[in-house]
Amino acid sequence: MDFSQYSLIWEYMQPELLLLVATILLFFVDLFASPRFLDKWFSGIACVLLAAVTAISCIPGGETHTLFGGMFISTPMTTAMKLVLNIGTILVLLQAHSWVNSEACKVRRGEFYELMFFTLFGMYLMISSGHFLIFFIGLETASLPIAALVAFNKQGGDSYESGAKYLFNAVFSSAIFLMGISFMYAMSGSLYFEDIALNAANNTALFVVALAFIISGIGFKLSLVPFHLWTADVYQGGPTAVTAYLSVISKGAAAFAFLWVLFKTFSPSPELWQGILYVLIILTITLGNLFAIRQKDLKRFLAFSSISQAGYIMLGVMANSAQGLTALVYYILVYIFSNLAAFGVIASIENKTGKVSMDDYNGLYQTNPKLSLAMMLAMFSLAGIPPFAGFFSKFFIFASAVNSGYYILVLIALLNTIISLFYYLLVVKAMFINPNDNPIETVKTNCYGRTGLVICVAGILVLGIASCVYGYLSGLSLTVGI
Amino acid sequence: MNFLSLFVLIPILMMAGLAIARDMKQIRTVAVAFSTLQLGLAIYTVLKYLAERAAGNAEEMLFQASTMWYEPLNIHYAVGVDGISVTMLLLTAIIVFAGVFASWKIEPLSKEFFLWLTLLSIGVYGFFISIDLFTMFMFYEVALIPMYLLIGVWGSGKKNYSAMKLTLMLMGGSALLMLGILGIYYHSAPEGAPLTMNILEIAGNNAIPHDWQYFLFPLTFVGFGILGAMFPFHTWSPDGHASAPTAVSMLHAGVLMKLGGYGCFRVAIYLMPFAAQELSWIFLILTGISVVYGAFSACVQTDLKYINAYSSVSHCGLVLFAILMLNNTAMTGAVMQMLSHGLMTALFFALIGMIYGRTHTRDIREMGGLMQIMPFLSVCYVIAGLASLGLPGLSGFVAEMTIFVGSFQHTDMFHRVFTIVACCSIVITAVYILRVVGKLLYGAVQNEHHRELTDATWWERLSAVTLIVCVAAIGCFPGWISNLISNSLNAIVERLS
Amino acid sequence: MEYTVFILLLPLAMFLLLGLLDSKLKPRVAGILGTLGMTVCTALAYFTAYQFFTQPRNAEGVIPSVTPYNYEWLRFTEHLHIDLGIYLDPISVMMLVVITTVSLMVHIYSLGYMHGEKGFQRYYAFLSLFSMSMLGLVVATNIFQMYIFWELVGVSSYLLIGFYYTKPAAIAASKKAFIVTRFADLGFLIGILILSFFTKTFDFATLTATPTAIITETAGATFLGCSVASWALALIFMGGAGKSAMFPLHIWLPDAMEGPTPVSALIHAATMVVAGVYLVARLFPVYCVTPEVLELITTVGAITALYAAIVACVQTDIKRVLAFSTISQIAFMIVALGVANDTDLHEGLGYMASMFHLFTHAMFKALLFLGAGAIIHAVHSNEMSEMGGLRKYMPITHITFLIACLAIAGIPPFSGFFSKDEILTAVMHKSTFWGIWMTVVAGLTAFYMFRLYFRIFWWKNTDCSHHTPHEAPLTMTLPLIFLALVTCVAGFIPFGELVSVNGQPYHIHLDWSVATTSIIVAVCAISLAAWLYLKENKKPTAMADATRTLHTAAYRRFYIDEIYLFVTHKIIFKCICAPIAWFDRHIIDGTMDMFANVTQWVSARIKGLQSGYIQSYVWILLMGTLLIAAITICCLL
Amino acid sequence: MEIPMIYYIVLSLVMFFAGVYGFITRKNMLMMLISIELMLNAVDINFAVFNRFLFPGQMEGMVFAIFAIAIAAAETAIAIAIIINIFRHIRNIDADNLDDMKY
Repeated sequence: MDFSQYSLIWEYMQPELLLLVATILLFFVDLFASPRFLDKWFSGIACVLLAAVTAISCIPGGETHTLFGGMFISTPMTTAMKLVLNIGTILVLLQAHSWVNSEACKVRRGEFYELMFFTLFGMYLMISSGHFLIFFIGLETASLPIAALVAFNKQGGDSYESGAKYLFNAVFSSAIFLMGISFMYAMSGSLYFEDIALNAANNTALFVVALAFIISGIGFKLSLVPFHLWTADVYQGGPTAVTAYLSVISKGAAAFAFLWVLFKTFSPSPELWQGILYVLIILTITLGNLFAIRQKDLKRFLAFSSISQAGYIMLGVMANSAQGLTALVYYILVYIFSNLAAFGVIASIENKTGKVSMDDYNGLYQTNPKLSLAMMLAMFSLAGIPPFAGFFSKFFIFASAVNSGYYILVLIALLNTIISLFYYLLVVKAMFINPNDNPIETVKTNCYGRTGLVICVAGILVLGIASCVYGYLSGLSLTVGI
Repeated sequence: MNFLSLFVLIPILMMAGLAIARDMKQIRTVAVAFSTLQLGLAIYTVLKYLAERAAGNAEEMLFQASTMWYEPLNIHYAVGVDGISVTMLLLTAIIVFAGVFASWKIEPLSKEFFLWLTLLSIGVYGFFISIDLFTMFMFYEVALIPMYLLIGVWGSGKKNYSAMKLTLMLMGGSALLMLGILGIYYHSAPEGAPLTMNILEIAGNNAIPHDWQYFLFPLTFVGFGILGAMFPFHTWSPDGHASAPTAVSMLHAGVLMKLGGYGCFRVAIYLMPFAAQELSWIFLILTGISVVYGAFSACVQTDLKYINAYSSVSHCGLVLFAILMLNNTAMTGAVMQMLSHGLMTALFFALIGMIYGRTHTRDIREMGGLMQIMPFLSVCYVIAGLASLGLPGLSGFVAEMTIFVGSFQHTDMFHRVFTIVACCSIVITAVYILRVVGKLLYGAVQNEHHRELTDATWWERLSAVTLIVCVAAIGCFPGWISNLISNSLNAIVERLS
Repeated sequence: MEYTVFILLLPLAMFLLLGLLDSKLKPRVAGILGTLGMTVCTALAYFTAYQFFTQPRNAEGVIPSVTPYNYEWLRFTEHLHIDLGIYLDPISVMMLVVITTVSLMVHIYSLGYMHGEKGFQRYYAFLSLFSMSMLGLVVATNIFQMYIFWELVGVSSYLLIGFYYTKPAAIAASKKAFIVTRFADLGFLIGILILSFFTKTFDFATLTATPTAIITETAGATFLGCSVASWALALIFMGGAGKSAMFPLHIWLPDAMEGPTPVSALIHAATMVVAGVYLVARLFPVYCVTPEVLELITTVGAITALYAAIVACVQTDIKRVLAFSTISQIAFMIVALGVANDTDLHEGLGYMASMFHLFTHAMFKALLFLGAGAIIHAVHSNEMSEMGGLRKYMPITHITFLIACLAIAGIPPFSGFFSKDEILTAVMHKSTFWGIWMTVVAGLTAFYMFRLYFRIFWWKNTDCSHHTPHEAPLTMTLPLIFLALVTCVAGFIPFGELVSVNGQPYHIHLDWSVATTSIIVAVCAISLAAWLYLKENKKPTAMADATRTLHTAAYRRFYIDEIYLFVTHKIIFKCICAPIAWFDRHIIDGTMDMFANVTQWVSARIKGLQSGYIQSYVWILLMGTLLIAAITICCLL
Repeated sequence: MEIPMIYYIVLSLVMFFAGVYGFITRKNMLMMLISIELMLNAVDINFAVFNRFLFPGQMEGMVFAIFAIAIAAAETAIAIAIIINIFRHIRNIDADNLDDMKY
C-alpha cells in the first residue's frame, strides 16, 4: 500500500482526525488535571476544543475529495453538515454544563464528553461514507455510546430503562440493517454505493427486501413510524442533555445520511423508495402528532413532536433534488436551534426544580418571563410561525416537495401542522394563560446555559430573516450534483 | 429605502419603545405617539398616491420597490400600493389609532398587550404593502398568531376555547393558502422563464394552466375566505369576537377580516382569472348564503358581541359576494364595504367594550334604558347601528348600494337574482339592529345598579368620535374614495374579461 | 334659482347645530332657532314658487322645469351615477310650499305643545332633519337621490315616533314603522335596480322624457309571466305604498301616533305619508306605459280607502281616527293617479286632482292633527270617552276643527270639496264601479269625521269637575287659525292652471252631477252622525251591539296586525332565525369541534401502541419492515 | 464434495429468525442478548457465504463480517453493563419490568 495517501488522509479527513485528537486531549485533561480545575474549566475546555475543531476543519471548501478508493467521500455539503452538527453539539454541551457538574454526575464528567465526541465522530463517518462498511461503522459508533449516555444517570429515575430500551432496539434494528446490506452485497458483489447503484437488479424481490431492511435500519435512528416506538421512552428517561442531543444531532445526521444513501445507492429506482417513504412520512407525521397532543411530560411531548418533525424532514428526501437537499440541511439547522432552545429551558428548570410536567409550567411567565419567552419562541418556531426561522424552513421543505409534484403529501403535512400548532400552543397556553397560585420559583441559569439559550434564540430570530444561510447552503448543494 | 417600508418599520420601533417603557404612562405615550405617527403616514401615503395619479402616473402599483431576499427561490421583499391597498392602510391606521385609546386602561400586563397588538398591526400593514406572495403570506401569518395570546390572556368568557378555535381554523386556512401559493409559484412562469413570487409578474406572465387554476383557485379562495368569515368556515368569528378584548375585536373584525377579502381578489381572482370566471358561481352561492344566514342568526342572539359578530359574517359575506361579481362597480363596492364595515364594526366593538366595561354584562336582556344613563355611548351606538343598516349619509349606505348596483349590472340572470337575495339582508339588518337598540338603549332601566354608572371618559370619546367622523365623512363624500378604488380596479377587471 | 339649495342646507345646518350642541343650548333658544330657520326656509320656498310659476310658459304652454343645481355625488358606471340636485317642476314646487308651510306651523305649534318636555332641543333637531330630508326628497333630480332622502325621512320619522324613548309603546311603534317601511323600500330598491339595469339611467328627466324606453329595452324580458317593466314599476310602487301606508303595508301608521302629536301632523298626515303619491306622480309618464300597474294602483288604493274608512268609524282614540282618515284620504289620491292617464289633459284629470287633494289635504289634515293636539294637551288623553262638550272651553280649536271637518267631508266652499270632487269626477269618468265605491267612501269619511267632531265637542255637557280644560296658548292657536284660513281659501286656487298631467293649463270646471251627489251623500252622513252623537245617548252602543262581529273586527282593524305579528314572530323568528342560529351553533360549529374531538379520541385509542415493552416495540418494528417489503413487492409484481 | 450455497443461506435464515423469535419471546434480558447474537452471526454467515460463493474474487464480505463481529462484541459489552445497572435497580433482569414509561 502506498504511504503517499497519508498526507491526503490528513488533508481530507481533517474534521474526523481533529475530533479524535480533541477527544484524546480531553481524555488526558480529565485524567491529570486537578478536580477543582476540572470543576471550573472542564466543560469550558470541551466547548473550546469542539469550537476549535469546527473553526479549523469544518468550513466547507470548494471541491469534493474521496479516500480509500471512494469509501470516504468529503464534499462541501458533508463538511457543511458537520459544521451544523458541531454547532448543535456545542449548544448541547453548553446546556449540559450545569447537569454534568452537578454532584451526582461530576465524577463521570469525562466520560460524558468523550462519549459525546465519539458519537459525533461516528456521525461524521456516517455522513461522509461512500461504502456500507464505513456507513455501518459510523452508524454503530454513533449509536452505541448514546446507549451509554442515555443510561448515564446511574442512580436517577428511569435512565436505565431508557438505556435498555434504546440499546436493544438499536441492536435489533442494526441486525436487520446488516441483513439488508448482506442482501445488497449478494446482489451487487460490492458495498460501494455507486457499484450497488450500477449492479443491483433493482426490481427483484430480494432487492426490495434489502431496501426495506436498510430503510428500517436508518429509519430507526430517525424514529420514523413504525420504527419510532423507542423514542418517547428513551427521551423521557434519558438525561435532558442527552435527549436534546439525541433529538437533534443524531436525528439530523441520520437524516442526512439517509438522504445520502438513498440518493447514491438507490438512485436508479427512486420511485421504489419514494413510494415507501410516501407512506412512512404520512404515518410519521400523523402518528407523531396524534401521540403528542396528549402528552403531559414535556420531554416525552418533545419526543413525539420530534417524530413528526422527522416526517417533515423526510419531505426533503422525497424531493430527491438539490433543492430538497438544501431544504433538508436548512431545516435540520433551524430545527437544532428551535428544539435546543426548548430543551435548554426544560433542562435549566429541571436542574433547579426537577419539574418537567406541563402542568408545572402553568403561570411560568409570572416568575420566569425570559425563559417563558425563549420557550414560546421555540414553540412558535417549531410550529412554523413567522417571522421565526421555523416558518422559513417549513416553507422551503414544502416548496421542495411541491416542486417534485407531491401536492397531496404536502397538503396532508400542512393539515398536520394544524394539529402540531395545537399542541405547541398548549405549552404557550400553560406558560402565559393558565392561572397558577404557586408557579415555579424564579430560576437562575448559569452563564453556560444562558449563553446556549441566547444563541438558540438568536438563531431562531435571525436564521429566517437572514437569507444568506439558505442561499449559501443551496450554493453548496448545487455542487453535489444530484 | 422605500417609504412604504416605514409601515413595518414604525411598529417595530414602537415595539422597541414599548419594551423599554416602564410604567403605564410611558406605555400610553409610546403607543399614542407611534399610532398617531402611523396614522399620519397613512394619510400622507393616500395624498401622495392621489398626487401621483393626478400627475398621470398610470402604473398599476405605485411606489414599488423590490430587494432580492431568497435568491434561490427568487423571493423578493417587494412593496407597492394601488388604490385598494392605500385605502386598507388608511383603515388600519385609523383603527389602530382608535384601538389604542379604546384599550387605555387594559389590565394586566399592559405592556405585553400593546406589544402583541403592535405585532399584529405589523402583520396587517406588511400584508397590505407587499406585492410578493411570500412576504404577503408571511405577514399574513404574523398577523394571525398574536390573536391567540391577545384573546387567551386578555379575553373574557370561554377564552381558551375561542382562542384555540380561532387560531386553528385560521391556520387551517393558511395551510391551504401555503399550498396554493406554492402551486402558483411553480406555475408562475412559462417554460424556461424564471419562476417568480411577484404578483404583478405572475399576472403579467399569466402562465398558470387552466386545469391548475381549477385546483389552486379554490385553495387560495377558501384559504383567504376562512379569514373573510365565509360560510361555512365562519364559526371562529362569533366565539373569537365574543371572547376577545375590545381593541382586539376592533382590530380583528375591523382589519384582520379584511385581509381575507383583500387576499381573495389580490391573489385568488387576480392571478387566476380563468378559474375565477368558471368557479365563481360556487362561492357566490356560499357567500350569498353567509350574507343572509349571518343576518338571520344575528336576529336571535342575546350577546351583544355575538350579534355583531354575526352581522360581521353577513357584511363580510357581502364583500366576498361582490368580489365574485367580477365587475368594476361591484368590486369597488366590495372594497368600500371593507372600509365601511371595518370602521363601523370597530366602532361597534369599541362601544360594546365600553358598555361591557361598565355593566359587566353583554346580555341585552339584562340591560335597558342605557340612553338615560350613558347618553354619549348610546348615541354613538345608535349612529353605529344606523351606519350598519345602511343609512344614507353614513358609510354603510354607499358601500352597499355600490355593491347592489354593481352586482345587478351582471349580464347573467343567476347573478342578478342572487343580488336580489343579498338585498334582502338590508331588511334583516334593520330588524336586528333596531331590536338591539330598542332593548339596550331605550325603555326603562332594567338594572337599578346601572343607574350610578358613568358616561364615556375622554379617551373613550376620542376613540369613538374618530371612527364616527370617518364613517360620516365617507358616507357624505364617497366620490373621491370610490374613484380612487375603481381606477385601480380597472387593471384587474381587464384581466378578468 | 341657485338659492334654492339653501332650502335644503338651512334645515341641515339647523339639525347639525341643534344636534351637536344638544343640551348646551337652552330649550327656548333651540326652539326659536329652529323656528327661525324654518321661517327663512318657508320664505325661500314661497319665493321660489312665485318665481317658478310666474316664469313665461313655453310654446305649448308648459311651465319649463328647472334644474338649478345638480352635482355628481357617486358614480357607479359610465351611465349610472347618483347626483344630488334640485329639480323644480310644478309638483315639486307645490310640495316645497306644502312642506315648508306645514313644517313651519308645526315648529311654531311645538313651541307651545312641547314646552317643558325633556329633550326639547333634540326634538327640534329631529324636526329640522326631517324637513331637510323631505325637501330633498321632493326636489330629487333622480330616482336614487329620492331613495336616499326616502331612507332619511324613514329614519327621522323613526327617531320622532320614538321620541319618548322610555315609553315601550313608542319604541315598539317606531321599530314597527321603520321595519315595515324598510321592507317596502326593499321593493323600491329592487325596482330601481331593475329599472336602471334596463334604462341605464336614474334621471327623472330622462325617464319621463322617453317613458317608452323601458318597454323597448325590456322587450320580451318577462319574469313569472309579467313583463319586467311591470315588475320594476310595481316594486317601486310597493315602496310608495309602504311610505303612504297603503293596504296591506298600512299597519305602521296608526301605531306611529305614539309620537308627539305635532310630529303626527307633520310627518304622518301632511308630508311624509304622501311621499308615495308623489313618487307615483313623479314617475307618472312611465307608469302610463304599463296600464296593468295603474290598474293595480287603483285597486290597492280603492281597497285601502274603504278599509281605512270603515275602521275609522269605530276607533275611539281620536288620533287613531285621524290616522285612518289619513290613510283613506291618501288612498283617494292614489286612486286618482291610478285612473289617470297622460294621453291628454282630460284623461289626466286624476293626476291633477290627486295633486290638488294632496295639497288641500295636507293643510286640513295638519289642522285636524294640531287641533287634536290642542285637545289632548287640554284633556291629557286620547280617548273620546274622556272628552265631550269641549266647545265652550276651547272655542278657537272648536271652530278651526269644524272647518277642517267640513273640508274633509267635502262641503263647499272648503278646499276639500273641490279636490275631492275632481277626484270623484276622474274616477267616475274611468269606471262607474270605482266611482260609486269612492263616493261611498267619501260618505263614510264625512260620517266618521263628524262622529269624531261631535264626540269631542258636543256629546255630553261636562262642566269638568276635576279640572277645566282651557284654550291652548297663542303659539298653538296661531297655526290653527292660519291653517284654517288656508283651508277656507285653498279651494279657489286655480290649481289646474299650475299643475296638470302635461303641464298645460287646465281649467277646473265642476262636474255638478258628481258634485251634487257627493254633497248630498256627505250631508246625509253628517246628519246621521249628528243624530247619533250630538247628544249623549245609547244609540251608538246599541248599533255596535247590533253589528257586534263587524264592529269588533273593525275595531281590531280586521286583525291585520295580528297576522303580521304571527308571521314575524311565530314564523320568521321561531321558524327561520332560531333554527338557523341553532344550526350554526350545533351543526356547522359542531362539525368544526368534531374534527378536534375525533383527533383527541383517536389519539386516546391508539395509545396502546406505545405499550412500553421492548419486545412489542421490536415486534412492531420487524412487522413494519416486513410489511413494507411485502406491500412493495406486491406493487411491483 | 462442495456443499451448495443454499444450505448456508437456509442455515443463516433459520439462525436469524430463531434469534428474532428468541428476542421477542424471552423475558430474560440475557436470553434476549443471546438471541441478538444469533441474528448478528446469521448475518455474518451471510456475508462470508456470499463472498465465498458469489464473489470469490475479493474479500469485501469477509472483512465486513469481521467488523460486524467486532461491533457485535462492543454492543454486548454495553448491553451487559446496562443489564447490570438494571439488576442493581430492580433486582432482576426481566424485560417486562421495564415498562414504567409508556403511552
